Amino acid sequence: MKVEGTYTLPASRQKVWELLNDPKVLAKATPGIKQLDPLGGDTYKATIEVGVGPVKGTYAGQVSIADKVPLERMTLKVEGGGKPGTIRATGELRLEEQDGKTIVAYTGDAHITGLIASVGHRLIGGVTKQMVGEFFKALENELKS
Amino acid sequence: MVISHALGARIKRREDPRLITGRAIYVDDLNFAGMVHVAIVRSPHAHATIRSIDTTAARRAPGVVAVWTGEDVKARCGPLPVGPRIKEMKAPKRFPLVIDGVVRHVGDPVAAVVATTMDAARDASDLVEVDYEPLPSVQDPEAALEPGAPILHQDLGTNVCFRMTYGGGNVEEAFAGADVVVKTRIVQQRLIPAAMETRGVVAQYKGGELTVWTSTQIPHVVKTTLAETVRLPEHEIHVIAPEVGGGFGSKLDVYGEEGLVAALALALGRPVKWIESRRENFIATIHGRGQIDYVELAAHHDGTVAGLRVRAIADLGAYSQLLTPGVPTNTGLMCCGCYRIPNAHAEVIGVFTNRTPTDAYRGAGRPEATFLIERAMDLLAAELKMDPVEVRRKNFIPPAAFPYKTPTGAVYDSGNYERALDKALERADYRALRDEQAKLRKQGRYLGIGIATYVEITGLGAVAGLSGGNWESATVRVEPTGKVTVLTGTSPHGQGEETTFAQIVSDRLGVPVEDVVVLHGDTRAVPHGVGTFGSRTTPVGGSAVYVAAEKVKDKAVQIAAHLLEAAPADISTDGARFTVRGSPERSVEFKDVARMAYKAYKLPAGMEPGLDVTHFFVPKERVFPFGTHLCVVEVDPDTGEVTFRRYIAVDDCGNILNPLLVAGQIHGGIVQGLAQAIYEGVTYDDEGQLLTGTFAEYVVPQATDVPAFELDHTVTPSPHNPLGAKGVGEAGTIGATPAVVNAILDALAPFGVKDLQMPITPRRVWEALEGNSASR
Amino acid sequence: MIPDRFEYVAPSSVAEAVGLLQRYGAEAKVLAGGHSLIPLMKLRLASPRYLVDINRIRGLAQLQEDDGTLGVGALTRHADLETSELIRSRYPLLADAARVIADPLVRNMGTLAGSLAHADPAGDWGAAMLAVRAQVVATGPRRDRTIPIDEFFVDTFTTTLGPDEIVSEIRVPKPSPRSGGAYLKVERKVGDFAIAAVGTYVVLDEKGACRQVGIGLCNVGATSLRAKRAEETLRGRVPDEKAIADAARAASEECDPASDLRGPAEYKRDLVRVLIGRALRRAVQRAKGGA
Amino acid sequence: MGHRISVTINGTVHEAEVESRLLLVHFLREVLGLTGTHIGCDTTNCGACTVLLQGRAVKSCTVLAVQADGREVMTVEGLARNGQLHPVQEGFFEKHGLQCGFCTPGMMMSAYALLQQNPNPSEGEIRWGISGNLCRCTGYVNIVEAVKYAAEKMRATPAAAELERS
Repeated sequence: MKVEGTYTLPASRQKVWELLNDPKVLAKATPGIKQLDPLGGDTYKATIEVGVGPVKGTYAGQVSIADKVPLERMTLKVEGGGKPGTIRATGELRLEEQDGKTIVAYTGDAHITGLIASVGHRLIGGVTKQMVGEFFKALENELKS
Repeated sequence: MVISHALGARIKRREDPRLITGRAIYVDDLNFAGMVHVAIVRSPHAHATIRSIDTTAARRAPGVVAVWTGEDVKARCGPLPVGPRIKEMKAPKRFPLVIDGVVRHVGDPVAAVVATTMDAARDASDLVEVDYEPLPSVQDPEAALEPGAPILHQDLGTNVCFRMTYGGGNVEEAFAGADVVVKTRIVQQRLIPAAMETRGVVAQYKGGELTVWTSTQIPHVVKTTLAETVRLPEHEIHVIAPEVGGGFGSKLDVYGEEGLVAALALALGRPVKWIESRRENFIATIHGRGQIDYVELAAHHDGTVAGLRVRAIADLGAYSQLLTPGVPTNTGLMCCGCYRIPNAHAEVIGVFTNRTPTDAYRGAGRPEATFLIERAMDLLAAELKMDPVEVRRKNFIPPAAFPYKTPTGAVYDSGNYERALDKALERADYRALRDEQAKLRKQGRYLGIGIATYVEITGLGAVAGLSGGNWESATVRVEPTGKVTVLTGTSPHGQGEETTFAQIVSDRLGVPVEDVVVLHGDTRAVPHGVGTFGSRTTPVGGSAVYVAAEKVKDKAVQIAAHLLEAAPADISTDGARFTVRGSPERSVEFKDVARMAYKAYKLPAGMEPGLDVTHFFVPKERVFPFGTHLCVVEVDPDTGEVTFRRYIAVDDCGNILNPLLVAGQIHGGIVQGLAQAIYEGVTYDDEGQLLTGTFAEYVVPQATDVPAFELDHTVTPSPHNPLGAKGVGEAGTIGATPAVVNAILDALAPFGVKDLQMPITPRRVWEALEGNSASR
Repeated sequence: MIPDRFEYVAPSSVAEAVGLLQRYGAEAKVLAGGHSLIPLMKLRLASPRYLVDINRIRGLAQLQEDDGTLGVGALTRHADLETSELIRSRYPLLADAARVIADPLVRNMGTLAGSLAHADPAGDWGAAMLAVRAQVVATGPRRDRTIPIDEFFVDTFTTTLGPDEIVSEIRVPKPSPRSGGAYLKVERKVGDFAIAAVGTYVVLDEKGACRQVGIGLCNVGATSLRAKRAEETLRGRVPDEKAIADAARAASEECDPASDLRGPAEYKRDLVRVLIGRALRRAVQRAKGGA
Repeated sequence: MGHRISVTINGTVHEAEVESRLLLVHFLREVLGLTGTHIGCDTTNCGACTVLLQGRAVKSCTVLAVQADGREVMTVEGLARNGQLHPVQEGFFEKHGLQCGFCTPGMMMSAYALLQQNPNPSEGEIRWGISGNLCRCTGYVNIVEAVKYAAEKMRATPAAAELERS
């Protein structure tokens, strides 16, 4: 399941970069993250609760940041496993500043196994899009606060 | 055509009363005191190493009596059978649970949780913690052939299970000298058999006997092979196929769960039950088809076919099951279809992929063969601007040429392909249909007429992977009161043998059908047999009954003659009574002959008592049913939807024993075939996750999605069995897929669409027309 | 396939049901027809701790007109709408939609209200209700709230309904004179979720121009969608072939389908165009007194 | 958390203590031993488990047993009365409307419900009426014929047939 798009954040690239590298912000902005504990480096142990309406699942896993080029790009990786199967998602974020705003171009790929893959296939695309939207909206709220 | 008072008659099924009142007993209906239930933990990955399995929490869960992993299986079980031996075939061993720490498809069984209730087993199965290290997987069989592709079975060192070639003549020369060559690449997509009853096993070890109730088409084979898997002498194993809710080949297999449940029953000393969920059924029961075919057909300007070249790459999935390699090799054997093709070459390659194993599904290799040749014939017709009917007529094997040996090695017994075609055309009023098509096209409506002529092979028997050759057993036992018990080695699951075999006995012995009972599916009650598959029931199983009944009759005549003090040659019988010819007063009733056979004080010298014959029937050769299917569809070019207008099937299955049941087989077969054409298809994502994992996403047609069918027959009896029957279980499926696809492509011809990937869903039609200005 | 454990409560009044929802909050789910919820529970994709069964509450299964609206109760089943003479004769869009929801067995249990509350973008009622501009009556601890359908859907499986509210009624405006509607669906087989489906509702003025237009789209976005631009395109115009084609094109542009097993996004967009054209023609024909 | 329920099944009242999560189909099959109702899927698609609840055909795999408390349920075991087949059963028998028989009980319950609502259905209406039930064997042709047969038979002797059977 692939997603891509851009999102414009009303802040400088420096500011956005800092936010993206702040585990507290990451924990708050990434949909479903209930807990994020540092494991060293840019890797965190995560408890992820994904809830879409009545469909809820808890996944235990890791969130990590890789391929960092400061102010330019980074890759966000989320991996987790739970009763309904496993989730493995990577999102590459590229930052570009324009008129004091930052345009984040993202490409993401999510792999889902187990029950969700076979039962929820028709909804995965929409839900992924929805979550990406929530992520950026939360970042935007962070900027405002 | 009525052959006798019993054969050829429309007799209602004798199995129906229990089925329509809810009294039939399927595996899931069995319950025993102290019974425990199994839930199986399956791999969510297509390919992964198991780092560890932690069963601690599951073992502690309420109601749990055992949790098994591969280690337990390694200690207690032998391997499962892995298919007919083909020359230089490489097949990995398989076991009831994964024992080598590598899972190779989504659904591979990793652990088994046993608990006192179904709910407790299900709850505890969630607590088994399996730590997987995912490995790169390979989904596409062509990709699996590439160097550097992930290898499923490291010890084999290759993903190639086997390579077989078929053919004769000089193909290179034929192509070089041909006027036209048409080529196509065909993907015959995977299908899910989806019998309405999922699989299920109940096992109990009691008094030194292991009894296994399993939803199977081959109880005798299960018994023999279980002996090795659970390490018990075969005579201590009793296998029962109770009421079986459909199979279509998916239960023509020996599955790990049969071994697992049996081994658990032995180990726990309690009755054990496992019922497959539908979700498991989609990932753990075999899939069908799964073949990529490169087809080239060379011909002359007048439409005469000069040569055929086929390269078939079969997606076997992760393991070789009981008959896995036997399916695509059928395609190689049968790819010349109804046509006299002097030069043909077929290469069949079986390849392992990280998917659910494939095996025999209704037709098993013949639908694939028919589809590829029938599509190629339509492509040729289009290329030569000939009517598809004429191209076929031009190349049919003529009636006088039978028995006919194809270059791929099949020997067709008998046939009159043109007669079936003509009957279908006449019934459809083909000319008028073409006129209507032309008229509608002017109004922007797209009618399509599709024709498929097929020949298939039936009466297949057990190849080397099974317990014997191409035979079937039958016992006809006349009880002392003259009632008859028939035991058959076939094991029906909807085919109606209890009725047709009673008809055969009634025909031979003259007893009323109501006086005959047919027993099956119980290895303690029935002599060793083979099973029900490959449309073999009537030609092989029925013939066994026929010959056994004949032998009974011969003996009865001898006894009657002895009682009447006449020569056997002078005895005539109407079934109820034996009479000395010319002396109607000298007669004895059938039931008295039966009684005397057992009283045994007045038998001809040297004759054994009893009136009970077991016969193992071996057909001389295989038999080849054929026919023509004609389908009329209308395609909505804007939405891509296909609507059925008419469907005509003319099938020749030799002599028909019960037209009611034959029609039923054809109806059901057609629906499965047309479903492949436009509805059903397995979809995996590129990591091997099954996306069509439920009936919500895997589109099995409902009553509203299919038309009514117009059936007709020609009758060309087979010379190879006493019934002259050819078998009809798969014919509908074989004829339907190409007929429907040819019809849709005929409808889309004005748009220049030549080929479409099955299933031809609305989106695929739309995609084909997309960018074509004529459609906008 | 057995659900996780949960506690079942069957209140006998709406007030009691609301009280239970207040007490259990997000841990509770309302059980009406249950044909979206129970399948999810059997797969254990949903595991609510409390199930509040409203089926024992009397007086929630109405289907009648009064005060200018058609009232559809929280327990009025799809089949009730499908077989109702009132619906058949006066609400053609609803009658069309009721016939194509799932299968007859599901229609015997499933409810319009529950379907809206579940907010599956593939739910047919969402698109139908958007087209006819229905209102959702939500009963909570305080006064009943009437939520215009346009404000009801938030996202996939998400509505503006509070955790302590239940949908007690759906109100559909009575058909105006010279009005007509239609619902069209393309599906892979009967009973399937739509590849795409559309609901159209038009009211013509004396001159035959569209005084009012309602267009709802099913399964081409994260929620049921209203095709606002398509509606605007048509409003005030005589629905001739050109106007209909313009509206159809607008709808295909404004929907937001995802690519999946049912087809690529482009196909779904084009299907919306084709279906809107057909459904508008039928709605107009019906508005003019045709069948 | 047990619930004491009382359900009238095929005219007989059954009382039992059940867990909330027990599905009606499991109540029928496991608790009461009425195994004529089958389970063919786990996603409410196949209709093998169809029974009548308060006279309406429903998928008993998607109804909780507690929901049936105080209600009337009819299963395939309740079709025949006093050993006499119901016309729907007769139709399936006469017209070869079944092969493996697994979908048959559910299919017959749907057909029964359809004929209660529409005593004279067209072929299209029959197909529509049974479109919640999957059959993998028959291709539906003979099921349609079976329902037509039953409809005719029920129309010919409606009251008499019911009286005789009751």
